Amino acid sequence: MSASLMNPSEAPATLPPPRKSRKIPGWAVGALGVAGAVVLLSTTSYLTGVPQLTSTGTIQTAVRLALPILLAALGGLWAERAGVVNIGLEGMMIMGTWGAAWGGYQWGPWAALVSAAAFGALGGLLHAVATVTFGVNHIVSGVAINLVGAGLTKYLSTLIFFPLSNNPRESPAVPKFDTYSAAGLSDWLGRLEAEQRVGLSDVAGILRGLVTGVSPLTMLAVVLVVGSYLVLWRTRFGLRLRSCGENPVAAESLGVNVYLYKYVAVIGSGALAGIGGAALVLNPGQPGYLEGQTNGRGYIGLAALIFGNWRPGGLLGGSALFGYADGLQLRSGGATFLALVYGAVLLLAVIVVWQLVRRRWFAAAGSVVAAAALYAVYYSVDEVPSELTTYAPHLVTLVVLAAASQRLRMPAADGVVYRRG
Amino acid sequence: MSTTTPAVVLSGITKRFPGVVANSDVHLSVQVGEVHALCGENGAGKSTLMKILYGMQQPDEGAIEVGGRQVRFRTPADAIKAGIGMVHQHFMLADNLTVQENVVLGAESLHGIGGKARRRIQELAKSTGLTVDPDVLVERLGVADRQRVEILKVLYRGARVIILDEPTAVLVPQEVDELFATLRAMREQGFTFLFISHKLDEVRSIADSVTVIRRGTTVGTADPKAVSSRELAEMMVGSELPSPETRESTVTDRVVLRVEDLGLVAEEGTRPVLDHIDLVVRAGEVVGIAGVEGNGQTELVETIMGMRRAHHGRVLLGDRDLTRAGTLARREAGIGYVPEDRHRQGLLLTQPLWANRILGYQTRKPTARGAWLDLPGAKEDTERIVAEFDVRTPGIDVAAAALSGGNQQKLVVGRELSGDPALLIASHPTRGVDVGAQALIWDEIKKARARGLAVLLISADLDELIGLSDTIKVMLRGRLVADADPATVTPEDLGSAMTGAGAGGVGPGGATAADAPAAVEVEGD
Amino acid sequence: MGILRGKLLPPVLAILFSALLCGVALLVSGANPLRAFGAMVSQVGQGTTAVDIVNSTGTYYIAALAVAIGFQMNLFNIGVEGQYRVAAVVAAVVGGSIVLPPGIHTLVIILTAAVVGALWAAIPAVLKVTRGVNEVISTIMMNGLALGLAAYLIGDDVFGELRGNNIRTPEIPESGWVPGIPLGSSGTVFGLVFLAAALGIGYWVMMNRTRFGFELRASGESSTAAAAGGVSAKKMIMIAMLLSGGIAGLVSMPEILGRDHTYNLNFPAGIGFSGIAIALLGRNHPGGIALGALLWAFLDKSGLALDNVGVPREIVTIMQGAIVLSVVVAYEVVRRVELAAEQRRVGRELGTVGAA
Amino acid sequence: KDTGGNNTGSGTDNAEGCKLAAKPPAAAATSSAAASGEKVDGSALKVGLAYDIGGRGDASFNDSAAAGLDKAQADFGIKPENLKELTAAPNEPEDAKQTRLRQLASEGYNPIIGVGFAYAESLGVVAPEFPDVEFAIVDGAVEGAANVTPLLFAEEQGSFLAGVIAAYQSKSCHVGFVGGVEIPLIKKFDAGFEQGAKTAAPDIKIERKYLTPAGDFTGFQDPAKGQEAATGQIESGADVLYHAAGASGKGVFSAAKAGNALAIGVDSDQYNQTTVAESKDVIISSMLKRVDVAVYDFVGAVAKDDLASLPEVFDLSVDGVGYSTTGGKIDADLQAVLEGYKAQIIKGEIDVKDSL
Ligand SMILES: Nc1ncnc2c1ncn2[C@@H]1O[C@H](COP(=O)(O)OP(=O)(O)OP(=O)(O)O)[C@@H](O)[C@H]1O
Ligand SMILES: Nc1ncnc2c1ncn2[C@@H]1O[C@H](COP(=O)(O)OP(=O)(O)OP(=O)(O)O)[C@@H](O)[C@H]1O
Ligand SMILES: [Mg+2]
Ligand SMILES: [Mg+2]
Repeated sequence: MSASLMNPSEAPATLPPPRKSRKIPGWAVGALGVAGAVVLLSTTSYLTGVPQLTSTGTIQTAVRLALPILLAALGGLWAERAGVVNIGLEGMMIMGTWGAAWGGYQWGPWAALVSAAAFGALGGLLHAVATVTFGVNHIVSGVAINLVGAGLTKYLSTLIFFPLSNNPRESPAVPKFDTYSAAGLSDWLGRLEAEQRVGLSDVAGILRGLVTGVSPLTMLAVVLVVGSYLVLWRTRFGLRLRSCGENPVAAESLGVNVYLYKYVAVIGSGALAGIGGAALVLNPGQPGYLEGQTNGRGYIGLAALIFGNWRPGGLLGGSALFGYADGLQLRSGGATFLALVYGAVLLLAVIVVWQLVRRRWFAAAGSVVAAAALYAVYYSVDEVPSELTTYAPHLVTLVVLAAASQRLRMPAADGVVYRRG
Repeated sequence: MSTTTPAVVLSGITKRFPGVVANSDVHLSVQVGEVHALCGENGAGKSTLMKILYGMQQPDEGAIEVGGRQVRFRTPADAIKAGIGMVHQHFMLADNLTVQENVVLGAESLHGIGGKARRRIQELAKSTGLTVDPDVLVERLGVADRQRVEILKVLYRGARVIILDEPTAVLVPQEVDELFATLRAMREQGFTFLFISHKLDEVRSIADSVTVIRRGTTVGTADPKAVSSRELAEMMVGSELPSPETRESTVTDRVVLRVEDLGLVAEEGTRPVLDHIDLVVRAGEVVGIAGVEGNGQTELVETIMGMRRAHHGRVLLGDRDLTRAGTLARREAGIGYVPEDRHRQGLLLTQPLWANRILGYQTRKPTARGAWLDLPGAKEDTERIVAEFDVRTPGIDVAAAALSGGNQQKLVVGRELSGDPALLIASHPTRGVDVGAQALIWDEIKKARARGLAVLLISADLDELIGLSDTIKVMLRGRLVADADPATVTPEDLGSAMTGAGAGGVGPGGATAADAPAAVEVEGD
Repeated sequence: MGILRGKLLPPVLAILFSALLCGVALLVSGANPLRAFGAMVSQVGQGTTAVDIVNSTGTYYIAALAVAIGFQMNLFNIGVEGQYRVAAVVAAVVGGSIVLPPGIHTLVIILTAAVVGALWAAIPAVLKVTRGVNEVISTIMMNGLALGLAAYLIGDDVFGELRGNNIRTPEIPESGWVPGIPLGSSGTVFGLVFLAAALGIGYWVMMNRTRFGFELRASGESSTAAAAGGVSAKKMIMIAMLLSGGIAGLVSMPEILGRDHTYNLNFPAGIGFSGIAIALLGRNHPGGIALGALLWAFLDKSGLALDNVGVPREIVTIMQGAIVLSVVVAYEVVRRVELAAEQRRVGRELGTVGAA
Repeated sequence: KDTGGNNTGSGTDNAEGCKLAAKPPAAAATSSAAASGEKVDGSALKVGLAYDIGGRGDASFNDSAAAGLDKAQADFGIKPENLKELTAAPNEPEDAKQTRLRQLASEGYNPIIGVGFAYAESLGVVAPEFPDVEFAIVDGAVEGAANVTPLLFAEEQGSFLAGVIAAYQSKSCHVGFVGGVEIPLIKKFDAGFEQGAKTAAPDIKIERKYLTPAGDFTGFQDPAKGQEAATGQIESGADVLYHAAGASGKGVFSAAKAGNALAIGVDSDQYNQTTVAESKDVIISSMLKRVDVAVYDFVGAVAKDDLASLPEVFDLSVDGVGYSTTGGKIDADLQAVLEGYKAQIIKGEIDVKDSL
């Protein structure tokens, strides 16, 4: 056979040169997202004449409602970054609510936090024993822990709270934290908000919502989010922990004690979920522990985690979205909620432009159809039926996941049972 | 040499697994500053021995000496402390972490995880020639780069004794040469290597001494310069080395598989993974595809099998157009498929052998009747395969996981040759299979070919490819770029074509341009 | 005997362990565990408890089968909860607004329930197949939406009608009812308990004797191997989810057609979650699930007797959770022991390896 | 640090109260119902109570029933060992309720009271099985069962008065209603409240929010949501809130306290409840639903064997519903107004609708 080899010019140069790890840093993406959301909301608020979308009160509500979800999601982050799926967050959260009431009733709110964390951690320990030591399927163990958590707290309340509160399903009232406001700033923002100036007042309302009536718990949650980021991504401990979620065999071969890190992560996860429970109990409107008060928030936390692509900033966004959607529907009902539909139309319009620029004709057409459908809803209805608004956060989650799921990347060994040797 | 203290001495190592003695009374002595090769069949116990030395497994008996001092390693961390590092047979990297993170993992106490660590990595890279960008995610690296990261990992921990378990299995010859250059340079700097490979030529070219392991125990140590590959092989197996070669041609002119202008686009981007592939396989012909892993061979096979949807182009079996058919329909039309990863794609590991016989044949006789399974039929036919293909198993009711890799592979090949397929697509049919099973599989493929079977063979083992194929095509970046004649081509020629080395330094790590190798012909002008 | 040890030992151990655990809990709280367990056992003979247990076993059984079909291919249908609720409302509405000859009427209602359940499950299935949305999350969300939809449908300006302080769908005429087996003062066994049994048999046949069952199991064990064997994972996900949803749709049929004849505000919740636990208990095996459902129903119903002896009934929930957890741990331990034994056996029978 | 209530944005004092409709004519001195001179002897009775979810101690209507039972026990001389109380679990299936009732009946309890409309269906089944036992059901009625006495309340009438109170106390002429779950029972509260407020102040603005739709009973159990809904109403300008939201109402109180608004409790005199003690100063009144009176009267009537003496509906005329004045926020003027409206309702001059 002849001995010619290919002509250099013919070499198909289809492989792109290895790209740099990330073009835009994560924090910039987050900042852009937040800015985009603010612009979208204030535009919607202006066009629909519904100031509640960005009012201080709405934001405060969103923060309060997001808090337990955020903490649960953070708990999920720790476990799943170490490779353990934690669907038992709900159960750990329930244990946290009980612990918070028990500790808080006796020794005050700080003790409530500690005791909630301890009770949550107990649930985490159980999950760790089952999944790490015994290699039980993570979902199975999580389901069981949800059962055990609910049963245990009911049982303990009957024994311990009943004599105090006369009600087996409720604790006596638990003392709460005082709240704090950045007084001068808050007032100034309040004046700005009251002026009803386009954009400016919206931003002022949102900011004011974030600096007014802040509970130490909120601050703690912020610290925990930032702290989780720093610990998981900036320390050797975090590197080792994440390596257990990415490739435990490799980690073990490099001398990382995978079992130990998984244990620490899952127990920490439970503690965070427990604090999420405490956030419910220590909520100003809540007398104390109340059976069933978590009401699926642990699952929602899990959704926020996935929504946030297993990153602290992302899950913060996910919880905020949940808190916001829920807060809006609770505070202002269907009419205001309809404004959000309008906002969705605006968002879709932006997406269509983007898709046209990127020459994705089919996707653009799909978005146009969706936008038209939503606009038709907006146009023809005065108020979204309450049956729908109540579960709007669920719907929003579904829609967002449907749109974004393919971009999500979970830790490579998440949910995989790891056995040493 | 003999007066200095050896770097590592293993004496009387015995390791038992449930049902298997992986190592029994192994003795091994490695001198400082040498490349010491370890050879043996599949399952001879090489990896196990190295894992013991690296502290990943505990020996049941025996002693380890490092630098003249008796040691006991309970974890890899202990071994690392003693200056031992290991590059595993299968890469041990976390894809979603950066190179730097992978390197410093577990050794953070040396230089932290920040700038200092990064400077140290760059320093090491410079001194050894193992250059990689510390900030890139490992998932973006090719195999050769991953290998560099693995070695960097070991060096970063200050290892002086480095275990390399089959480091060349996934590399093309040019990359092997590069690796060897690095090893030689490092040997000059006083590093000691324990080197495992099935490729005896390589062993002879790099090693200073070689120890052969057979059935878990050391057979002896030899000077690689003084023995031939054949002699080494006979030490390993105690018999003649089988050869894949098939000389007499059985090629007919009846086209069985015709692939026309096949294209596939990667899911996210627009980069074509398969680019205008045209291919013909005739009855009685074995067409081999050579290529560095990741250049589209897997995708080609999976597209022909209907597991991926082609973007454009056609796939015809005989004169039947299968472009729109699903995998099952293609199988029913007469395609047998030996997948590249038997554990992931070939077998249901926890199911009994007879259930594995049904897989892929769930609509056909003798394993099914209509919508119903024919369990007696399936069992009977499984017995047949076990007998014909010499599958070593206590019965057909044991789970597939209980068989050794070679026996699992024989079962898969036996299944895929059942029911008279017109075409067999075999991806790495003998990967990780020991010599005996390898010979049997080659034999069966040859027999079927003689009966008129068309075979599309993908293999990383260039000797196998050259030996079995009637035609070889070289695949590079999703395209078939060259043809080669197995009668004349050498593995080195193929290797150049596979890396595109002839095209001027586009190979990973900037392989230098080689002269146009003989017997490799550019496809399409 | 080996099978017996592998399959039966773990649950028995788990139940004993959980009983022990709860016994200790009871002791700590100052109650007499023997008296508590005694009360539970003797409750079975009281009133209609025995029949209630049977009825409830049927309901749980259907729910667990629905979950198990998903489990067979590692699909976690947490959404049984929502599927049976939506199916129940729609089936009750349809059943209450049409008149058909007996038998046919019943059949139409049951089919409606199955179809609606399947459709409700189709949403997460489509999302998973086309958009890669994790079904655990999407089905949890769908459960919330199911509550909303059901609430909307029974609104008194939609399909519901007011009955005192309750709202319910129009009552299903007698032609749609499924007669039960009256056992006098011990109650009436729902006719559709036999539907549950039939579903179980069908499930067994499907899983073990049909091509579809094989493909389902293959996908569950290894989606990659199944794909190479010509089983389309996406298709299997769709079918398994639809089937699971369809069966889930039947969960409340025994009660609605056998007793309530309407969907009202007292509709029970949580059966889907129990179904998950029971499917786990029964290891997705129809026989195992039956035993699990029976155990669950027994704990549920006889737990009511605990009030009589002054023990908090919640101990039963703890026990259920503990059983699930310890049963999976027990299975895992036994599995490991058996795998090692199997490998030893293979090694011995071959007698080849390592004996150098 | 924040102290006390903070400023709550828009909509406070733009108007100092509503333009009120003409006050109703002053009522004649109310006649205290039923001179309870005769001594009733209930020492032979064995009374069984089946609570709804929450049970004794729920600080709501179960507790109210418990209070009635306690009073009956003391007044009629019922022996403590002849009392038995059982409680429903959340989401339990229908047969659990039946078992509970049957358990009581077969142990010889007579009368037996089912607390909550959820018992209607099960009483329909169980009552005919025990024709000699006297049953009663709070908030419900069972057709065709002669031995089930319905204990129904005119919640809308009491809520009407709550609406009047709200109208008179509102400075912004803007009030709010927070309902727990959007079920017919709660809608009665809503309807009465709106009618009362509108009657007293035709221009009044009314906010309305239900926490969850029918069928999702978590709305009675989520103070966090109650609080947020109430806060939203306060920020829209409402300054007197009325709730019918069970445990979620606690959140309403705390929101009212934080937002310098006032609140009206429900069912029992919530001013005195310990769990809301922190915010009791904002509770100006509570709409009383005298389940205790109904239970007490029913037990008394059984003891006297005079069921006919019970009213068909416990309404304002028999003080079956009413309002509390604990805390001193209802001054004499307002009381006169309320008594005036009450008299008009009793006389039938005002017809309070039970739905919007
Ligand atoms: N963890 C384990 N449990 C049980 N058996 C094992 C285990 N690891 C290895 N073995 C057995 O020990 C024997 C030696 O395996 P080992 O991996 O050391 O072989 P090897 O020489 O490295 O083979 P190869 O060339 O395929 O890499 C094999 O028969 C294998 O079945
Ligand atoms: N971690 C393990 N636990 C239990 N058994 C194992 C383990 N690893 C290997 N084995 C057993 O070792 C035998 C073969 O394993 P091994 O991986 O060495 O095969 P192989 O021939 O090298 O095939 P492959 O190259 O595909 O890995 C099987 O019997 C398998 O069950
Ligand atoms: Mg090896
Ligand atoms: Mg191997």
